[in-house]
Amino acid sequence: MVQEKCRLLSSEQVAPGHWVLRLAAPAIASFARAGQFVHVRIPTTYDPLLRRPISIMLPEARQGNLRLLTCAVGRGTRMLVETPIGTELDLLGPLGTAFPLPGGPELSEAKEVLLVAGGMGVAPLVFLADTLRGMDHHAYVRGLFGAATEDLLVSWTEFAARCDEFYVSTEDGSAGEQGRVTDTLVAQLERGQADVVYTCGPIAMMAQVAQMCHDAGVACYCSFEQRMGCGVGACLSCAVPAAGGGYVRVCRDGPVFAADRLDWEAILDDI
Amino acid sequence: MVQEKCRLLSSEQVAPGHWVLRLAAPAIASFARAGQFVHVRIPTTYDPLLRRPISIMLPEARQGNLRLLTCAVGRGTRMLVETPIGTELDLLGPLGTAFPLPGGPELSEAKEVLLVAGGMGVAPLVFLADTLRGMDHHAYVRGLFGAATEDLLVSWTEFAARCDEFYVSTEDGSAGEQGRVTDTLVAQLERGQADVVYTCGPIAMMAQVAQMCHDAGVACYCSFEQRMGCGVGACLSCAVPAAGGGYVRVCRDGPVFAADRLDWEAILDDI
Amino acid sequence: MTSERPDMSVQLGSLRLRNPVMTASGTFGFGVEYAECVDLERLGAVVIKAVTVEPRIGNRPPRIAETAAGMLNAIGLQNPGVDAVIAEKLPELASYDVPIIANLAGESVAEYVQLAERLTACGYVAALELNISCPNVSHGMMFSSSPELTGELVAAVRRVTDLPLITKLSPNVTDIVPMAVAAVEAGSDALSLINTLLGMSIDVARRRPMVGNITAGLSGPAIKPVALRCVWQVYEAVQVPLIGMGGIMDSHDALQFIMAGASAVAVGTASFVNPAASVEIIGGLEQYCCDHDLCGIGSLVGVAHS
Amino acid sequence: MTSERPDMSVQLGSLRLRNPVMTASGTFGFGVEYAECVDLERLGAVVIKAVTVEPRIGNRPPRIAETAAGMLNAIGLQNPGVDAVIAEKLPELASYDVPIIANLAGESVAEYVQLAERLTACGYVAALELNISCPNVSHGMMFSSSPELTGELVAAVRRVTDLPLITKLSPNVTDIVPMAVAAVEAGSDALSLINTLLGMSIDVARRRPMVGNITAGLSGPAIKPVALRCVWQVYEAVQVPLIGMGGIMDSHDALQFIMAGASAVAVGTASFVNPAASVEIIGGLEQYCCDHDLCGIGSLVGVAHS
Ligand SMILES: Cc1cc2nc3c(=O)[nH]c(=O)nc-3n(C[C@H](O)[C@H](O)[C@H](O)COP(=O)(O)OP(=O)(O)OC[C@H]3O[C@@H](n4cnc5c(N)ncnc54)[C@H](O)[C@@H]3O)c2cc1C
Ligand SMILES: Cc1cc2nc3c(=O)[nH]c(=O)nc-3n(C[C@H](O)[C@H](O)[C@H](O)COP(=O)(O)OP(=O)(O)OC[C@H]3O[C@@H](n4cnc5c(N)ncnc54)[C@H](O)[C@@H]3O)c2cc1C
Ligand SMILES: Cc1cc2nc3c(=O)[nH]c(=O)nc-3n(C[C@H](O)[C@H](O)[C@H](O)COP(=O)(O)O)c2cc1C
Ligand SMILES: Cc1cc2nc3c(=O)[nH]c(=O)nc-3n(C[C@H](O)[C@H](O)[C@H](O)COP(=O)(O)O)c2cc1C
Ligand code: FES
Ligand code: FES
Repeated sequence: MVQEKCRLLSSEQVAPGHWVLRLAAPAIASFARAGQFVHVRIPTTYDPLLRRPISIMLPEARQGNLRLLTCAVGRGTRMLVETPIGTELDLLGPLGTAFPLPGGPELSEAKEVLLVAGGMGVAPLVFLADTLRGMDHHAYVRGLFGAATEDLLVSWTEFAARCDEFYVSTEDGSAGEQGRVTDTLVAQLERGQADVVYTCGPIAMMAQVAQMCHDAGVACYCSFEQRMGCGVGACLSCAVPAAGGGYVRVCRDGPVFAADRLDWEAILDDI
Repeated sequence: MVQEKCRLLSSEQVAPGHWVLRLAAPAIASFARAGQFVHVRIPTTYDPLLRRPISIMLPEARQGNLRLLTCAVGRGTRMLVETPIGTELDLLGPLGTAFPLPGGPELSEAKEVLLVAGGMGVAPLVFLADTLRGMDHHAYVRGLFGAATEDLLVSWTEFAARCDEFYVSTEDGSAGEQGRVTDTLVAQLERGQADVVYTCGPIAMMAQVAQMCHDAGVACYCSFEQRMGCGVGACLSCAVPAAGGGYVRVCRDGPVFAADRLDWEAILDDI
Repeated sequence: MTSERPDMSVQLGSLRLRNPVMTASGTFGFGVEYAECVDLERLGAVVIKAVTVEPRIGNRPPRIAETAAGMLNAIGLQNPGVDAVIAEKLPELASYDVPIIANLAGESVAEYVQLAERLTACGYVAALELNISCPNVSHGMMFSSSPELTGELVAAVRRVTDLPLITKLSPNVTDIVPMAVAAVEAGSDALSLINTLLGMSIDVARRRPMVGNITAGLSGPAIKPVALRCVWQVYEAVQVPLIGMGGIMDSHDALQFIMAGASAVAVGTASFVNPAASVEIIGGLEQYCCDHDLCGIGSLVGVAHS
Repeated sequence: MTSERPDMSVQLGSLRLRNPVMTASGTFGFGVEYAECVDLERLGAVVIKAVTVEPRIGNRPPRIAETAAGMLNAIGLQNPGVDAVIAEKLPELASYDVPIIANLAGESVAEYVQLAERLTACGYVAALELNISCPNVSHGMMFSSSPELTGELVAAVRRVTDLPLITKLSPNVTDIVPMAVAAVEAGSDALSLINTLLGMSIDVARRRPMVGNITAGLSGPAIKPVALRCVWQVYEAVQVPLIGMGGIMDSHDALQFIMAGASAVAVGTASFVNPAASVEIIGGLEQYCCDHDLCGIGSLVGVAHS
């Protein structure tokens, strides 16, 4: 983890409300692993005050750059996407846990993996797909991407290009299958080819994915969101209910959690 | 007084720390009189919160533009001079009192006038000189401009070009006479040619000018500064001690005051 | 849409306002200062600057200082005194079609009573707001720090006026609820929450306080969380309408106060930042009602409690 | 310059700190969370998160919300309990050369006494800070709202420890001075001013409070004026060193507190915004002393009062 001043190199609108920011962040880019995030300070004033957590979509380790997919939902993210090119942004990162990889201790046997993205949740999964592709023992990667409409399949080409198979669904049928990404997942799980599922998207979606994987006996990892103070595990602001009681910190114990580590019922109660 | 959204047309650095901003402000420009100010909202956030009062240096009534001379002394003015060209700024104006003009009820006999500017204080006097020049019964205008060094004789050409005679002094002698502008004023008052003195600059300087005019029996008007809330006379934040007790409001009763309306002793006590 | 416009009116005791947005005392002068750029007749009410029995020249300058998302003020109740206010200030404001609420500041029960009598008799005023919470004069917060004194004062004023009576409370107390309860039990028709927080700022360059009075009242967005908490707590304890204020800048802020339990809101510091704020808030609240198919704003009051 | 560096050290009871800048409890965890990007050995002291007798899981989420120039938190004293803190947290922090100040939160005098005994005995801790002002648990502010209870508690803890004793007071009171006086008379070596202001925020979209606990503690630049006012008032009433905190973001803010009467300062919310804040503040204070030819920071304490 470092605090790094990062020049904003480019900012490209990729969908209504969505931008890809490119930043020069050599130190962070060199450490970053898929699933981790950066904590970004909004420049200039104390209003807004706090940093904003943003997943790393792709580090370009060679050039020392980071790509962030940012959705302008509120004041902070709006100010971020409107930041003039050339501004130095203050980033803290890389923070949090990464997705455990096939071949690693937790997933030594995994050969076929499913990446399940909902909307914006695609960001860390692009990084993950990229990482998987670059590994010596390449697992077979199936990418599932769902969104409300075609418009909101943000950065889907980046995702698709890094998967061995790729499935798209939209709720309004404007692209791919009509329906939710979880409908596609049902079919995939039924085929019984997935050794592990990685997911990121709206909480309700992830809760469903977690339940389906649990029922199918497949390992599942999800990337979670919660409001944050410090981002480094010090303030206990970012608590989410843990399975078995108590809380875990999204910023340090997560954002990537094994799905069975969370108390999904309590989580759904709180939203 | 109107609240007008004004596009920033240009921003030119004219001296170390000093900028001239040009804004499209047709409504304000058409009403403005010399001595009045605008109350400028710093864009985007609530920190900084309050508007900043800035004198009108020159309205270009024909084009509907305003020129403001801005010195970046703190956070608000720094943000103002860094505002990207094209931004819409929210201005309230024109506000406050104007300099009473020769020929008007208060100065019906005035034929020769002295304009005494200290540093940044030149801004409203440029406007005044411009107004005097454009009047049918043109008074004879002598401009006196003092600053610490040559660098800080900001916008002096604008001022000089509108005066019939023009005198410069700097404390370090880097331009014009070495000394303070009040030294130049002594000589001018001794000649007994001034019917009225208009002044704007640091408080200590204006206090001295006021005293000298009082002693010489010459009418004196000064443009005053005080921290402001509303800018329109409603909140009583901008009080300064009045001669004879009590307070006057800089935003509404001023910023231009007849020098003998103020309690200079109490004012100097407070700074 | 052809459907009816939502009912924005609100009842404060016997006074009906056409909408729930008023100005906060001391931030809108005597109304007319803003008349050039604000349509006064759009407002729910204009609350004027505090009035005292005798004229007051106010505190020594500087009287304000900016802080992060807030401002400090120590005006010191400058005003020309009740007689001059009635003779010189109210007639002009009364020429507009908008209810005038007078804000009263006394140093004793007798002074408040005297002010209430004069302002009730003058005929210009639609309601009285008892300012028992001014942090910028000595004894300004005496009444608001004690339920007994609050009750005594409100009861005394209640005896001399039939006008709707609003008591304005201070957040600078350990527990605001007993003050609210005392004011209501003594006959207050509504409560205003909150006056400014007691604060200060230091001028590092000059090594002395930024404001001449040393301490001053903090207002603006910075204090909104404290104000919302006060409204929330008091809403659970009393039945009368609450007027919420403290950092309201836009209709989203106003909705927070309404959902926390305020029947009406007052716009203070926001007018300095954006003179159009109060009128924009009225429009924003109406729009919210339309967007959410509410027949009136009243149905939102306190909804966040359930 | 070849002249000596200014003396930045400060004395809190028997504890000497190399400089006046510490972390604020609850905002810096157990120190080690920040060790990767902050040089802990530069700090005056690390004040750790509140410790309770039993483990506490804390409040339900969401636990924070951002406000204008501030933030609300209602963590609810989550911590593994004093035994686990001593066994698992302190040894690692103690491996750094920086004084550790423990922050104690009890529900009764007996609990505070028990905590003080355990933490004194463990040997890792350089001073104790009594947190009697947590707004986020029921009874969290019980002690800090009464001079009698404050005095009783401090006296009881004083009897069982020789460590420097700091009492941390709440701004959520009508008058903070009697609490400060009571704590000092009962044996407190220093006072921490201030804990968070009680506030809340409403989620308009969901029509309910933003934070799971409903009310929460407000911190950050928004509260700095209130914190400065508390330091100012208490400085005029007691003789012990004060530790100022509340919205300190940079060395200019720290200077405001020092000039108002604080001998030391604590950096809280600023660490979230800028982890380097505390170290930058130390540098800034030293620079100020050099620029103004001060032989030490101590000569600035309270200068704004004269
Ligand atoms: C681990 C992690 C990874 C994320 N990755 C991305 C990403 O790659 N791209 C992206 O666009 N967004 C991402 N988000 C969400 C992003 O942080 C929020 O959208 C953003 O903080 C909203 O700020 P705002 O000022 O625009 O909204 P506001 O609603 O005004 O923010 C108010 C406060 O709430 C917090 N907040 C609001 N929504 C969220 C949220 N969903 N998660 C956490 N805090 C929130 C803000 O940080 C701020 O403190 C991620 C969040 C987390 C926790
Ligand atoms: C009638 C009038 C005309 C002015 N004309 C000009 C002008 O033409 N050009 C120019 O550059 N400046 C002018 N000023 C001064 C200008 O308003 C201040 O320099 C500016 O407000 C400082 O803001 P800041 O955020 O940079 O500084 P900060 O010190 O950070 O400001 C903090 C607070 O103090 C107030 N403040 C600080 N200094 C002054 C001051 N001198 N007068 C009033 N308020 C102050 C600010 O408005 C703000 O509320 C004028 C002031 C007045 C009252
Ligand atoms: C400059 C100023 C003057 C004020 N004067 C008064 C007053 O005379 N009487 C009063 O009851 N409140 C007074 N107040 C308090 C406001 O009415 C209001 O309660 C407070 O500012 C909080 O609201 P805000 O944050 O929207 O400004 C004053 C506030 C300001 C900023
Ligand atoms: C997330 C968070 C947790 C806190 N936890 C504690 C705590 O456990 N004990 C305590 O005494 N103060 C606690 N505080 C209060 C701070 O120590 C400090 O008094 C307050 O935040 C004001 O300082 P600031 O504005 O610099 O943050 C906490 C503050 C925050 C923001
Ligand atoms: S944000 Fe501070 S612990 Fe997670
Ligand atoms: S700034 Fe409000 S009266 Fe002058």
